[in-house]
Amino acid sequence: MNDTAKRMLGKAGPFFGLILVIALFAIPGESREAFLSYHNFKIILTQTVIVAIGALGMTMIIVSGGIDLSVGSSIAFTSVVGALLVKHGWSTAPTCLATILTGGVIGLLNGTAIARLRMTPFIITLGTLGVARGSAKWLGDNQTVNYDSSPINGWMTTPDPFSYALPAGVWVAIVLAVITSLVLNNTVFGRHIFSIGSNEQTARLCGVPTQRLKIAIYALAGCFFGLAGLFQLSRLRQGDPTVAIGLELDIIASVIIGGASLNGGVGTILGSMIGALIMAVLRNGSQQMGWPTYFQEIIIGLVIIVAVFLDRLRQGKQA
Amino acid sequence: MNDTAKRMLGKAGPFFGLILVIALFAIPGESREAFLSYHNFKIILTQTVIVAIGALGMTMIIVSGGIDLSVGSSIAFTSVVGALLVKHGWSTAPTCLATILTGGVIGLLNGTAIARLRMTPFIITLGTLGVARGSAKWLGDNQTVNYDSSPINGWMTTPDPFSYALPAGVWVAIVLAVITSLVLNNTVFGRHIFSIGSNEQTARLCGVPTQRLKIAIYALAGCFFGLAGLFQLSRLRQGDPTVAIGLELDIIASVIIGGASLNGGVGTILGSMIGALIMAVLRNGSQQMGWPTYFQEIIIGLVIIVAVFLDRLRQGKQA
Amino acid sequence: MTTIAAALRLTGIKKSFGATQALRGVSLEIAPGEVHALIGENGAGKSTLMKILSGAHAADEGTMELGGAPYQPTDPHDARLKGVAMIYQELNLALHLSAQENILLGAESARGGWIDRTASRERARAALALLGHETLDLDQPAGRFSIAEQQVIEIARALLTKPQVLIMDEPTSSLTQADTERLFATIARLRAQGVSIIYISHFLEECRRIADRFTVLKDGETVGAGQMKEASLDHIVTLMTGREVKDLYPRTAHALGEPVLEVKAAVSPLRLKGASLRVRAGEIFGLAGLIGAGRTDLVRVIFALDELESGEVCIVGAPAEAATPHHRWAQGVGFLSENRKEEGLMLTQSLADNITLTKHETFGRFGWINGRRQRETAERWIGELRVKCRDGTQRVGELSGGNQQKIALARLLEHPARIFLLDEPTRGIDVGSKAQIYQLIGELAAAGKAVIVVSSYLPELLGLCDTVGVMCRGELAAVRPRPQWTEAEIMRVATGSA
Amino acid sequence: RIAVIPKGTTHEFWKSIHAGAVKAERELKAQGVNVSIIWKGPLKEDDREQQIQVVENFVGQRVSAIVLAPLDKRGLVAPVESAVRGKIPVIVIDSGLESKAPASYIATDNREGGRIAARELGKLLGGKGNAIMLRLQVGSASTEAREEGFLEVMKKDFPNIKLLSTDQHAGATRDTAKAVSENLLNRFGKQVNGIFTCNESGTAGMLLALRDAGLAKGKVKLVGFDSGETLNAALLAGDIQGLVVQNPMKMGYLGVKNAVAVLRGEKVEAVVDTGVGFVTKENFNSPDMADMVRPPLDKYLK
Ligand SMILES: Nc1ncnc2c1ncn2[C@@H]1O[C@H](COP(=O)(O)OP(=O)(O)OP(=O)(O)O)[C@@H](O)[C@H]1O
Ligand SMILES: Nc1ncnc2c1ncn2[C@@H]1O[C@H](COP(=O)(O)OP(=O)(O)OP(=O)(O)O)[C@@H](O)[C@H]1O
Ligand SMILES: [Mg+2]
Ligand SMILES: [Mg+2]
Repeated sequence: MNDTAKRMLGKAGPFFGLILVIALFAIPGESREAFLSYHNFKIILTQTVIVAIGALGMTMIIVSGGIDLSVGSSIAFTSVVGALLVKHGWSTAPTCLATILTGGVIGLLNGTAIARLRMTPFIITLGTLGVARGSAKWLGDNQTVNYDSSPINGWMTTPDPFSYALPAGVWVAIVLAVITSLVLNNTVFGRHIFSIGSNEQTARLCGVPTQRLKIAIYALAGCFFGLAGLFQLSRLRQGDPTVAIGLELDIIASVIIGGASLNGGVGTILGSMIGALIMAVLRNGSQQMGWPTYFQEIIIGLVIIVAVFLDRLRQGKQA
Repeated sequence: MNDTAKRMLGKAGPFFGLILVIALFAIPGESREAFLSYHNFKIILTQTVIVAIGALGMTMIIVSGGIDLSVGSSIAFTSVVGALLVKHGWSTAPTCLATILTGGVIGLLNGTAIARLRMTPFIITLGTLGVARGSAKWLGDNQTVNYDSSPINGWMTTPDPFSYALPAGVWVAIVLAVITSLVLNNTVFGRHIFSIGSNEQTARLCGVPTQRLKIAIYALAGCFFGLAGLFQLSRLRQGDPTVAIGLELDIIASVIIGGASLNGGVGTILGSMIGALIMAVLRNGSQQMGWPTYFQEIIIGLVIIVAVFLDRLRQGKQA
Repeated sequence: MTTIAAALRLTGIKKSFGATQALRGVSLEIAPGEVHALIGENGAGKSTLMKILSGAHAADEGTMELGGAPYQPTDPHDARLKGVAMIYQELNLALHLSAQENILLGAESARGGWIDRTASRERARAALALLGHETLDLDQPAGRFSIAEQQVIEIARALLTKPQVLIMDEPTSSLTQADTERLFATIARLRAQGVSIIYISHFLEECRRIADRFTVLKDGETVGAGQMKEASLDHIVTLMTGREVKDLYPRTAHALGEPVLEVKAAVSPLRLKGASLRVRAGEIFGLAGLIGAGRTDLVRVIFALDELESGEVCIVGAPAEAATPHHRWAQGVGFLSENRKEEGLMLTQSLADNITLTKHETFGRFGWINGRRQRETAERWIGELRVKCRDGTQRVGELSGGNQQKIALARLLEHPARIFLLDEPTRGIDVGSKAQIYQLIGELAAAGKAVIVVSSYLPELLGLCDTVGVMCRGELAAVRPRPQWTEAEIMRVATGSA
Repeated sequence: RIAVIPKGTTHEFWKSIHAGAVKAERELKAQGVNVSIIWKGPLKEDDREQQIQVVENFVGQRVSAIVLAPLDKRGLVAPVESAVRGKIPVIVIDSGLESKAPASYIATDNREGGRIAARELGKLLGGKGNAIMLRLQVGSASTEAREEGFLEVMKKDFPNIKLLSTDQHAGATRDTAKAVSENLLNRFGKQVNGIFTCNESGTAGMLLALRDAGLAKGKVKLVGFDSGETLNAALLAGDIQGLVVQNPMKMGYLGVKNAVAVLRGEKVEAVVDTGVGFVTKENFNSPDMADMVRPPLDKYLK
């Protein structure tokens, strides 16, 4: 293969799996029209927002060599907090800020425990998973938290469902993805994240303040999770303490499908976003195909493996 | 601290977290008597069997530097297979063998994909998670699989609920734990598992057949998961395709609480068994305390963190 | 001589790791613009002392002064800010990051948090230029470089910031002579600028050449110090080892037999452009060359770790079946990687497990391992190579660098192979133990085994080998019996200036 | 001491059962009977294994009686039979158990509920058009009975109504339900006239999706199951045309009452049907619906 072609493929590369998945649902006849419509892609994008924003934070964490299992619970907790604030009459801006910061505080606690007590992220965040979920139910008094109405409710839809405009949430996710990607690649903070993921020992010896950095990473990622909680609130229009159970696997899977390594040091935002889209397209497409639920599960499992396999093949990376 | 005392503590060490958790529920007055009864420990042991057997296989996988997310689905799948076989009139021994081997085949597929395609275990087994769960529902025709009766039903209870005898499942788990521990520590196979987890490159350079070894590890662990599925069948007395959702987190947590590292090369069977017991005691104890559900979730989360933290402190291991 | 204002003064430093007491009260004083050699056997505590100085470890007891003021770094970052930089003995690179990022790690050029790429590139180039490697591809991930190049990157990193005190822990353990010369020139320049340099090396002649003064450590204590000019090499060795080492290159008589290994026009996708050689039983075959000359590639190809593009590797007397490392061991070929951390040791496992990894099967029956025999074997090697450790159950990761190397070597020597491929076998090993290892290699040859030794340390090759091949830019340029080589001649062929 | 074990704790439905149980407790106490109820659900919602553990743990504690809403008709047979063998009577509420061991079974006739939903939706559609049924989850017995009841009547009484999709599952939470609903509406939104969803979270998810797609306000008729604050409001706003409602308070109340009766050695009815109702915007405020759609939770649970 000549060099330019290779480079072209390299650039288009991350989209490979995604194109494959879309093609899978675009070929057969019956549901094709509905699936390939602009309106359906709008739906898919909207359904991806929460996982995508979660994946932004998770990418930072995984690149740094960590993991956060508490993301689903954090989203539930922050969405309950947001709903309670709206219910108590807070106006929109302070509610948003407080909700995002709530996520940040959970992350801060995770990060502090991980960095200061030097415990494995898996255990700490598994603990937080339980604590945050329990606290969400407690705050919500074991029920969904309902409020009259709030501008937040409109962020995940467009007034006219058939207009070509995209909901605010989609734009927020896109803008944040671009910013996060720039930060990861072009700032000292970003490169230090890669360095502690690649070799924490080295980073420490070279004067990277690893402990503070870890705390910052988890706290910042927590803010992303808080934001995801806010969009979850906007989507359900109520705070639901039982929402997003098991979402951690979806989010982590998106990041890994996007090419990151659980050993740290490798990963891109573009990849993670595509990973999130692959998951969403798979769900959406297989539901529209009218396949039985069990068949959907099987297909989704297989396609995840195949998509990642083809992507690895393309990269010629055999590790 | 003098040396003998230190060594004593070192021996008793792994039990530290467990003792702590038991003490937590033993101190307060009201529920103490019920909690500390022999009968209650019998219940706890029975409730630990499935997670413990899963943790045996998972310990091997994690020590080798891998992970298996599909264990919950595998248990569901094999329990449905077992139920179907009983329903079709197979007798007990062949049913058991076939069920265990079914798990082994799933593991074999996982292992082959991981070793030959060199893909991350996380992705492969995430795929299998979906495929096995979907296939279980498909086999079971979206319902639980019921059969008239089978000797298998009796393995997880004793005829008289208040007798001092332990159910067969508990004995099987104990015997298997002892054997697995011996194999891990004293056989070439076992030491090679540690070697590829500690440094796969080095192991390969030293002539350890890393690929074949990985396949063997996943296949053997799969057999354990099949056995866990059999006990799941015995417990529910039906094949249930929706059982054990999310169990992977419990099982992995047990292994990590037991001192294993997700980076591979470190871990013990004794530790994992104690990890499984800690989880079971926590659930059992907090239910008996009459706390509300949300409070239980919070406490369990906190105690997991504290138990692991104290254990790490004791070991003076700061990494 | 009295120092007027010590740049650095350490008094009564103590440090223990669990039951191991690494330092028992070391004192050290260094003047500005002085090159100070720190000498000692493997496990004497040199690296530990320096890690305390650079903030990587905290001392249990003792005080430190820097430029007259109390000095107590909280972490390496703090130490670096205070003007203490260190090149660590173990390679410390973030393998996923580019060479440039590794050089600048922790000291990035940035404006408001955003990395300034042009400035970064210039600074990285400037640091590399000091070492004569300005052509290194800065955008490659560090993991793609050979060990020697990684060492260069590591040194460049320490030269980047302008330190007051620069600590070098075995910087030349995998450098070739040309690179070493350039490093010495840099050291001389820095000294002239008033930088104090602490230099650790097991190459005593290097220490003699560049150091003003020396301190000898033994078992965590200072056993001697003085002016370098006034001390004889023998005196230092005796201080170090507590005994006299008479012959640094002991030779065991051995005779050459039939050829056992043949390589015909081997070409690899990486650096090997063409090499043909024939090694006979009982022969010690040395491979010399500059960084990246392809020596490592050649032995890796022989061991089937990398695939051949063309050419042939033939192990005489073994069927030409599938070539994998697994089969090579079975065919009686043993290999020691130059990269002990990545490819040589299981750091989380015990000494005994590491030493016996290639032949676990032979320690018991039916797959069950006889742990006692395994430990006995480990203890035997610990004694033979004078490994400083608690016992065979200690984890390898807790040993000093040189002692780790001894364990990696012990595994190979324990394996009943016919052909030994040793890539930089004595990297980081002290003088006394080196002699012991040469002795063992000589005994292997005497027992009719073939040994290929890759080394960047020419005295070692000339002292040990029967035949020496010199590689230049991927080609095996010349193979001659040892008596026909001199250091100058090897360098002439290696640089391709013939 | 009587243990009351629901399937979960977060849905309003279970709160109502809890309220009913407390109501019975207070009444009995007022009569001088010394009862105390222990309310405890499985830690992980909808997890059979967890519920089995809860039952086992209560047997271990030797409570006097157990009132149980089994997550599975077979899976809980073993622990229940073991309890009864240990002389602890068990009253089953809400969903059935395939065993003779329980002293009494108090529940809604779920199949009948599904039938009612089908009749009412059929009426709303005038006997023709296209309909969708959204299932809940694989393995949930009570909702599966509703689904079967619905399909039975649809096939028999309304042959002119075409069922576009009947095999998609809403999943555990409102969010998964919403996503599935959106995807179904994208595919069938132009054709569909009526929808049946078989529990609270599924109805809530479908409601949100209908609103977002501009199909609410009766453009597509929605018949759901169970009531709740959100659903009631939507019913009054005209976004939902009707809800099949059960009487969970009565289940909780009778469950505890019967348990005490069994302990006293009295005879209790083997099967009690607590009845279902169909609530619409029109009859929402009628008194006979009060217990079902506006259970006085605060009175008992505060
Ligand atoms: N992390 C650790 N845990 C336990 N023991 C350690 C650790 N690091 C060093 N030691 C011990 O401290 C002693 C001194 O080690 P150090 O690395 O300072 O030796 P060194 O003089 O640098 O030797 P070398 O020449 O081999 O590099 C050794 O006995 C070593 O085993
Ligand atoms: N662990 C490894 N895995 C794969 N390739 C390697 C490894 N180590 C070195 N290489 C490759 O081998 C080539 C290095 O050349 P080589 O190491 O053979 O030179 P050399 O003459 O041995 O010099 P030196 O070892 O002193 O750098 C490089 O292209 C490098 O990428
Ligand atoms: Mg050292
Ligand atoms: Mg080399």
